[in-house]
Amino acid sequence: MTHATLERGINALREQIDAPVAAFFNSCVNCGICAEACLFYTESGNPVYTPIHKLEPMRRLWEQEYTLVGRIRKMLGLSKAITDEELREWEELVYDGCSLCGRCSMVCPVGNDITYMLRKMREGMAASGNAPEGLIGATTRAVKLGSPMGVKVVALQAQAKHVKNDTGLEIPFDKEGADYMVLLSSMEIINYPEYLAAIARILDQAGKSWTVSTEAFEATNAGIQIGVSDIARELVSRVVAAAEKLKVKTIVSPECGHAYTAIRWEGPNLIGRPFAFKVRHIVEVLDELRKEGLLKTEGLEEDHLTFHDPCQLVRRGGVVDQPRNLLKMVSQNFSEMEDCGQMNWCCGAGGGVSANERADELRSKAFLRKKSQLDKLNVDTIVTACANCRIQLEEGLEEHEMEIPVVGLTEMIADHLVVKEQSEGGT
Amino acid sequence: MKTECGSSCSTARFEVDSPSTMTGNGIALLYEITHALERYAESGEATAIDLQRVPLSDQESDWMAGMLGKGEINATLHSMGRTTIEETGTSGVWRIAHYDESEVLLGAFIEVTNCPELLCTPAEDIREGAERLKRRLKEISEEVKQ
Amino acid sequence: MSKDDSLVDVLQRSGVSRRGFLKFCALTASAMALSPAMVPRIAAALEQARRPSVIWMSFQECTGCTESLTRSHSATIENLIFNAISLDYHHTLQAASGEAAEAAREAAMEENWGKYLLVVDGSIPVGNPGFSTIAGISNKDMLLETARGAAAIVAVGTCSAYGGLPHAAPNPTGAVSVADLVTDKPIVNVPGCPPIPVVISGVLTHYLTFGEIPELDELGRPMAFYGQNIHDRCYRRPFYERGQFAETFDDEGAKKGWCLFKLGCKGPVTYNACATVKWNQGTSFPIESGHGCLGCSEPDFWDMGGFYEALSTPLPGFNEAIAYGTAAGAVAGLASGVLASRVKKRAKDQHQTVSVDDLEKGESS
Amino acid sequence: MTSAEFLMFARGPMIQVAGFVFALGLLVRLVEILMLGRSENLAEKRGSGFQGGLRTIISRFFPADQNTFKRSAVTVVAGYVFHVGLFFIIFFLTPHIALFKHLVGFSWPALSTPIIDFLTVLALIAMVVLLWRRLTHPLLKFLSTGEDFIAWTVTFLPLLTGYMSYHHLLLPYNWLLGFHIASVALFLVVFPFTKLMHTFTFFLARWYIGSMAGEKGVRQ
Repeated sequence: MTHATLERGINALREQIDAPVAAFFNSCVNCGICAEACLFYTESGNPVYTPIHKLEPMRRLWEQEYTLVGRIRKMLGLSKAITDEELREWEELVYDGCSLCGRCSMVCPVGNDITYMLRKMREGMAASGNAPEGLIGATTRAVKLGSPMGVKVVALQAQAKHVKNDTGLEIPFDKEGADYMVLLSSMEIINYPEYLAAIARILDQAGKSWTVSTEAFEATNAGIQIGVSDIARELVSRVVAAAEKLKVKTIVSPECGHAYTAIRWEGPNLIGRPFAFKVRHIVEVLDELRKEGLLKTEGLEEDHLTFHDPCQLVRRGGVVDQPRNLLKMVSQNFSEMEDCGQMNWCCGAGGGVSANERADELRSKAFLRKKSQLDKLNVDTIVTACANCRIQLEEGLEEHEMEIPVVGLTEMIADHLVVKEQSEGGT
Repeated sequence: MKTECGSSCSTARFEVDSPSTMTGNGIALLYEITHALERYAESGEATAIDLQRVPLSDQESDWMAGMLGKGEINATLHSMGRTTIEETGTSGVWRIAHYDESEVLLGAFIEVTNCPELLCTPAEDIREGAERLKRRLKEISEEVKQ
Repeated sequence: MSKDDSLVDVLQRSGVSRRGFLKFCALTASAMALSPAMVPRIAAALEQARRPSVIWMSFQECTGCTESLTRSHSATIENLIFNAISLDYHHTLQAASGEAAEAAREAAMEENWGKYLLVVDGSIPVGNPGFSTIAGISNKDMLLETARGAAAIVAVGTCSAYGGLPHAAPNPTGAVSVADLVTDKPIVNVPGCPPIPVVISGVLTHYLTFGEIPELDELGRPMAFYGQNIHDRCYRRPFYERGQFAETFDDEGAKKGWCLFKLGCKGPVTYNACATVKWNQGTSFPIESGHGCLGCSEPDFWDMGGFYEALSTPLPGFNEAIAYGTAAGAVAGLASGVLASRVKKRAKDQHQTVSVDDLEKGESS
Repeated sequence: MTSAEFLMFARGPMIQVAGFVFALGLLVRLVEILMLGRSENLAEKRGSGFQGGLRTIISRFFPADQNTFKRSAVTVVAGYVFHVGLFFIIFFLTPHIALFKHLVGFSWPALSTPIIDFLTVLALIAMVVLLWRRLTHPLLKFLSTGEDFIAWTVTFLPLLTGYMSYHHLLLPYNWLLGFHIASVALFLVVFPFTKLMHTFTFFLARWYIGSMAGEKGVRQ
């Protein structure tokens, strides 16, 4: 049996460094603007959370091994080698103090994609044994049990039964040739079972065929969060295998930000070939249905609403207008948050932070940013499209005794569906 | 006033509108003259400015002459060539131009004073004048006696 | 005319009145580039001034400096000044020749030992003494010998001041300046190729008037004449400020009298009085007649890059340096890149698949 | 050494060596980056990476986000003034254009000198403000390394000596021009070995981030 070592970590970093990383490190002038976009810095005031600083060991490795000047400097003893102690010190910055939200990458004047580099940095951290216990646990469960929260297929089947009882709709498991293969996140199965019912009702109304694979229903990918491509590949491969087996046209990523990034953008690159099917976020699917006129709603929300943009959707995924198009169908009193859309502030729990108990205190401090945004708005309900954001919002609001319900966008749409007349049933 | 020699000038003339041929020294000079006038009025301190130390374009010299105007006094000194001493229209500002025997301009000055020293008679000359006159009168009286 | 005559005596004998003397003083001040406020001091000094003996020697030169001086424009004033000095020896101007000339030099030196003013034009070859000799004496020997008894030395022209054209690379004769050989005497450099005549006479007048050399800059030039650069006093300066430049010698800009910087004018690094004193009886100076300043009063002006290359361009060789650097950089970069690719490839080859069981750190070793 | 000798040395051997080192270092670093390569993106694209790359090269000249801008206003404003000033000073002062013409064979119109002079004053002030920020602001104090101060110094010196040359401050023009060229030589030599390299690599950085975002359909 093997285990994590410094050498494996450094080797992983060597593999990760590419032309963009070199261009980024070459370009940084320590202006500090990335820090001003990072909620871990703005809320803590501690300069160690400056995004580019979180990459310092990797920057040195790049310089020492991939540049002429760095090699000379190293030979002259002017730059010190990376040590285990240093990486251990950086662990807190790289995992607890970064939600991979991507705000820093949006504001960097020279155009450094710091988030892209931090994702790579985690490869070295994990391989050298410097990943947080909480994330290692979640990753282990994801690989061994099929879900980071340990949710097994029986639990899902139990939820399906509830849906059947509540709505009369059957959850189609393992149906070959379906239009959509719906993925779920454990959080939705455990905390928000309404989501599954909402999907069932919407797709039923739209007349689309869909399915859930009993072999691969989990959408989240702990391998990406902890930063181990080998594990991430294994988890993606399960989904790809199921989709290919069932010959579905489109995989639908659930209301989860990083799950979308994992399957939509990293998936094909992890397995080394393009997908034969499409991957869409549920919000994208809903908006496509709306465009096709297959999404019929009635009635408008009375509540004053706002929408919390999940980072991975807006900044790392390009899904900005879709949720707004959908909200327009069902709301009459909608306000945007300050910095909404591409520059929206992270809830503070993404990128594996929520799975890392050690980060709880920092995470709750980071939430103060969201709180101050919400304080300015005075809304009745918050809508979002990511279960992870939703949990963090609920926990944070409870901690500050703010009684604002948080609702998933899909559920809200489902609540306003035009009820099908009996005669039309069964296409 | 022209500080350049008259007909022998072969300075390249440029087909340009006047503002662009201004070096900016003309206006600076006028300010300097104004300050010198004020100083003279206050403390009686005279000022002389050597125009050869200040580069001016021809157009600028003409422009300055126009700004200062023409005055009432115009004197010529004949010693080692001609020297013209004239008060400009701006009282207290004098223009002095020295020429040699072949009418070549040797130097040009602006003096700010109530009367340039060159116009005043040197004290020794006055004494000598008195001596000479006395001597002449003595000669005449001796002639009369004879 | 006795050697003990003062200048005032000379003037009075010429029938100059007191007003004439005042005029003379004003013009002398102007010639020395001194303020008109100095006139009373000049008058007082001139009343005391005695005729100094002057020895003028020419070495590696073209006689342009003497030409310049003898064409000095004012018949009256300069004549008066030169009447007031005793030019006892001048290679070019003296009537005597051969042994008589050398005898005159030796006599003047002996008679005025320690008091005479030595004027030198031309550079001195130190490579081979035979490159330039006078009466069988090498320039260097003659200079050193004559300098020993001089009160002060005036180096007229860029050759004697800085080596000038003979000194230009590769300097075949090993030409040097007066100051390179004589270090124990006050030396006034009056550079220019040639120097402005009234500057030469102005410096002589200064010595004659005050009996000492004027205030000098770091290059040994009188501050009064070389204190400001051509560019700062140039009447075309406003065009420079506005960014209006002649691009060629016959374009619209040239016709309109725009700045000649781009055509290689060295005005910004040239210190001389041309722009104010001017040449040819105060008619004009090179820039006024449409040609950029060559910088002739500066050391090594021959080697300061092309006369028609803008001052801000580097000397020849810069473009080549960039080209070689680029080529060398491409090669070195490729080599470094290959090295980096090897490191990366080795890392990939050594990759051990990370499983969930590998996430805990092993025993620290 | 007289001022003229110094000026000749600066215009000659000194700037030649500096130009050689600069070109060599620049090429090494650019080739090093490009040769590292990057893997092809296999995910289904939502937009054009090419367009995204080009767009980001332009769009990052402007602040992406008003609120981040406000939080780092001093850095951003002083940074703009300094960079814009430096750009116009380097590329639109007549003597500099003459230099580029010597190098590349063609030229372009210049800005009038008083404008450049004004920009120089602004740039100098902005640089002093940036230095002061670096020395006093807790975040920047934490981030700054010796290299930041070296880069600041070698950038500040040519600006200062250039300004002094133009105004003939303190020393004769020859010395000042010589120092100006010498300071540029120092800048050129230091350039490829420090973060001054961002002058060139920011194009690459923006291109990479922009093309990756473009393929995902993220607007930048």
